[in-house]
Amino acid sequence: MPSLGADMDAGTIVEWRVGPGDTVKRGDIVAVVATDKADIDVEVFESGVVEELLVPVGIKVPVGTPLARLGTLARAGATAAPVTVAAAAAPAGHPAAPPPAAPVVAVGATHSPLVRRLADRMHVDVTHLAGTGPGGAVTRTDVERAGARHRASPRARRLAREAGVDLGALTGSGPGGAVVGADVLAARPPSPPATGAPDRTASMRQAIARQMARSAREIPHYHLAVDVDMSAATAWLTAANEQRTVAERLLPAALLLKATALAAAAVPGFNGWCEDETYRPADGVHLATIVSLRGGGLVAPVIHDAAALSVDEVMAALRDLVQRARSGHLRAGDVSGASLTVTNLGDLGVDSVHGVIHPPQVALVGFGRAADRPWVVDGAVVARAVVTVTLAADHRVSDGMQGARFLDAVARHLQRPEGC
Amino acid sequence: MTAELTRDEGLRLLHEMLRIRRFEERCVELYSAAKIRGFLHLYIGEEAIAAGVCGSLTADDTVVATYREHGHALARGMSARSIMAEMFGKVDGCSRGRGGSMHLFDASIGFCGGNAIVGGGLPLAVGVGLARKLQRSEAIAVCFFGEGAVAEGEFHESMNLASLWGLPVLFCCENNLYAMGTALARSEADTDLAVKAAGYEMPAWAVDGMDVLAVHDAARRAVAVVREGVPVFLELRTFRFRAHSMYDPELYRAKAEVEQWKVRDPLDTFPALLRERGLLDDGDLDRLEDDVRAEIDDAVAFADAAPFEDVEDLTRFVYSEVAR
Amino acid sequence: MTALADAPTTVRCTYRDAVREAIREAMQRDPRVFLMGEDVGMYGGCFAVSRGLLDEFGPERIRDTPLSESAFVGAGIGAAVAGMRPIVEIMTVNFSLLALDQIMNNAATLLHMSGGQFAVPVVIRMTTGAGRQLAAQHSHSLEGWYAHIPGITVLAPATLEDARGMLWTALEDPDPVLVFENGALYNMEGELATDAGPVDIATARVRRGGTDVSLITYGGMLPRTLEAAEALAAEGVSAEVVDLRVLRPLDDATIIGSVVKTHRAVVVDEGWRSGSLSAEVSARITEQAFWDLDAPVARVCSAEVPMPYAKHLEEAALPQVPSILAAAREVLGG
Amino acid sequence: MDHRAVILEVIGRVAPDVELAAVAPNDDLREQLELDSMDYLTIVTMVCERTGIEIPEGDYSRIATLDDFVAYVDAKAA
Repeated sequence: MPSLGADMDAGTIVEWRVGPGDTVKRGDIVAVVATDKADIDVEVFESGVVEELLVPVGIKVPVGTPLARLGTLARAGATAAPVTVAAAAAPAGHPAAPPPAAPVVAVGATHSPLVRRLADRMHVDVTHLAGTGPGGAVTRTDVERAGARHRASPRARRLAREAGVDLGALTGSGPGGAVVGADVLAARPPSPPATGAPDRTASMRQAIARQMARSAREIPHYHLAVDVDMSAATAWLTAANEQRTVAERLLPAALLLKATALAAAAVPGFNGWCEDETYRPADGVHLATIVSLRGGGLVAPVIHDAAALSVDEVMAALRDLVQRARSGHLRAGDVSGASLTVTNLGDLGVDSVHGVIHPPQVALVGFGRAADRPWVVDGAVVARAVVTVTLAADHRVSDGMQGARFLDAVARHLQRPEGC
Repeated sequence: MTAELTRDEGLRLLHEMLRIRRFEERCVELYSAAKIRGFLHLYIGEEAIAAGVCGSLTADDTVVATYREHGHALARGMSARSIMAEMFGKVDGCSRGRGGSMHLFDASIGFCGGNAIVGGGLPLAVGVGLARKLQRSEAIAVCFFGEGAVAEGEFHESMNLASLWGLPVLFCCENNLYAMGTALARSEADTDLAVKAAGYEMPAWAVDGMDVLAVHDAARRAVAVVREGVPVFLELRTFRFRAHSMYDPELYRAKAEVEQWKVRDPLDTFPALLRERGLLDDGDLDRLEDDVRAEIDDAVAFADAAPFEDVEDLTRFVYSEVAR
Repeated sequence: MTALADAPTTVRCTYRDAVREAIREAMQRDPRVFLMGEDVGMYGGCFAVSRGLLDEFGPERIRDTPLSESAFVGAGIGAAVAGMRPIVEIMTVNFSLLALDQIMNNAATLLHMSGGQFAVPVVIRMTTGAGRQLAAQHSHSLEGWYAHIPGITVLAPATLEDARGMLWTALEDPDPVLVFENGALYNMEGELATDAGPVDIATARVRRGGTDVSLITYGGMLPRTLEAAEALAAEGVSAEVVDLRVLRPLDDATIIGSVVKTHRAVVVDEGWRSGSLSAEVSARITEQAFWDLDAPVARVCSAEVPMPYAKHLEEAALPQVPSILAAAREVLGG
Repeated sequence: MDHRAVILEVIGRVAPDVELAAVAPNDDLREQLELDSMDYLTIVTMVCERTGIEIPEGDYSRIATLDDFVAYVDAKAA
């Protein structure tokens, strides 16, 4: 069924000009089709012998439906492509869904004159107000509640919500007695609680979900892990903190980040971006570290050029980013440009993390909990604080061999913390 | 009155007309297969005009056409690829897939597009002529339009302005006797269009639009006059063998009348004339047909393979991309 | 005679003088620029804007046209496509309706339709507005229509500086620019800097600072809106006056910046209320500053009637200072 | 200086979502308030700044609960 016009998506054959056995050549008129506008001749673009008419007269079919089967002239009887190549995808005509039934609102049967007068004064439309009185009648309080809700400015509503002030309790100084911003500010308790938009985490959750789905879809992950004896690192940290004030105190996370940065700078293939199948190594190690927010949700602020920073500088950067993340003062620059991501769930008592890479990055390093585990030293089993370091990497960019060399570099740096 | 004709010139005109004819025929198939959508207006039957007129222009001239402009675009030098890709809505189309069949544009060859408002292009062409005059340039503006446009105010305003200011504009009226469904006699008090130009003191000639040599000869003479700053009106009498557009049951004209004009199909009469003068051997026509088929097959393949424009670019080119 | 040392830095002139000076300067600076329109040459311009230009620049560049708006506006567009920088004058917005097809379907559309190949660097000037008892067909205010069309820039110079400075910037713009000069402003007199030059055509301007209510307007309505602001000041209300200057693209930042500060907005627009430019401004305020509003956005527009001839009826139809004051008081909750 | 009030105020700043009145005095603070190592370090740092005392890492176990923390600070600041 040919498309015969801009707004045609189906047609009905009113007359076949040819039948099985007839020979047709290019340009012949083989049928007449009725469209909404008029009957139009249908020409054929192939030559051959008509073998079978697939659509009878009078049946409406969508554009692109094969109408007849044509045999080639030479071998009659052989099946050939249907007359008109049904190239057009059948237009996606979606059946009109029946409109959802409008919810039935029980409308107040009777309104006393008093209620009606009050409603007029408060600009309340009683006709479709759900009454709470006997038999659904609209009562005074129904009107007042509707009226009160009716007159407060959007700004007043926002300030009231933020300041935890009950709008109903205020008398308005705005137009028509509406409560306005000034009224709320005047009625606000002295110290308003921190503003936290509750729906922020929902939209954040969605954004993370989308990214993770894309990552799983596009990036062929491979996972490696290594256990690292942290006793040297822990000893080094304790000694280091003794010479530092509490404000400069180092957390293990700073050391883990620095070790990862040094490894990423040394072993190629884990620090950069992969877009349209081409890998672009980053010029410096811009380490994103996953920070959970107290109201729920995650952000990944970035420590730029981490490999070039001292452990103290990494700690200072980490402390600043986490504090600003949790107080909602991160800027766009803080969360962009990451070339490698580290997730450190040690705090929550998890042994190992098998993460999902954040596209378009090409690797993710995870640190589990540092906990005492049996560990063989000089043939004897002793207790040692051990951490499991995992690597999730993009097989389009690196392979297991390089992955192993990367984890080995991290382990070596953790075992010689003074070198970090 | 057939001028001296060389073999090369003859073959060039024949090749041009054949190219347009086969291109338009392929469009019919592609439209039926819904590869080409929207409105499609075919030039079959009028090829001699585009071939004849465009053949007498220089590179600096500007052409302003209408929505039935595949023939003019091809004759002016636009590639079959860029036109086909345009009708497939692809970004490699001459207008990045934004214009479609009715709005073909190519700044590099001064092809200032199809215009889907009847008569809408005439003031533009007058403006180009005005600019060339002010720039002391030899280049001219040529505008093509159907006899339907003669009923539009813009036609009369433009003809008057061009004549009043002596602008280098060539008005080519392709009189194919039917403005969509209305025969000329039912829309114009005086159906002799050339006479209308006299009202604006503008030289005008009626030409047999089915005779490519007559068109070519008339165009050459007219262009010479226009380059002197005297606008000319050419009434080119022709006939379109197919419907106004793809959705027109042609109830307004008798099939017999169409057949009567088909007898004078330039793609039959011109090859016969060339053979008569010994300028066309048997092999020539087949070779031209093969070349043309190859060019069109390539154009279709190119259009099929070409990508669509990225939706992110939707709002580009509403304003020029310059630092503001 | 002022001493040479402090040579006068400003000159007393009218809005009309400023527009003429802008055209003269453009024609001197760029040979591609020429002026075309009805009676712009011999007659010196229907509103005497182009008086004297024919003698200075000659008939080739100051071109009187026949009364063929579609043809000469279309020709201006064609000439722009072919490399010129025409200034096309349509006597009034009322006659521009005859050229609306060329402006909409060619000027505003060619660039996009041609995939970025054909830009149209044309400037089209026309007068607009009512107030001189010219009755319905000669008193339209249709800037809002044109501000609806993507592909063109729409300006409404309301001060001497803008009348003097917008034209050159518009001529340098590679895309079509429409300039609406309200007829009531031509005789407005004031001091203009002698070295006044090109101004931007992208931003609105706060003409009078204030904190309690934002009065947003453009073109011919600016003087009376400023007058209303003065009257409000006397009542202890600090009114801010925002002059849109550019009707497309609208300068959201300045509009919203003002409303977020004052929490109340009144839009003054000489167009008819339904589907007017004030409707668009109000919609944007509701979309972008909803949570900062202490009252619904008020609009003061022309009565929805064909402009009557009789003086008292015309004045009743047009936005006036009292109606602006009433709207301001309403949003202030007074 | 009321050290209990100082500590609670600091906790309120670092974990604004916490119901200060409902903090159990003798349950482990880190667990009860889901404080990770960075939050805990910030609390320790701010208490030190507010009260002028030093809390070495080694003493973390002696300030595990609110009561212990208050007693520790009272002793150190005395």
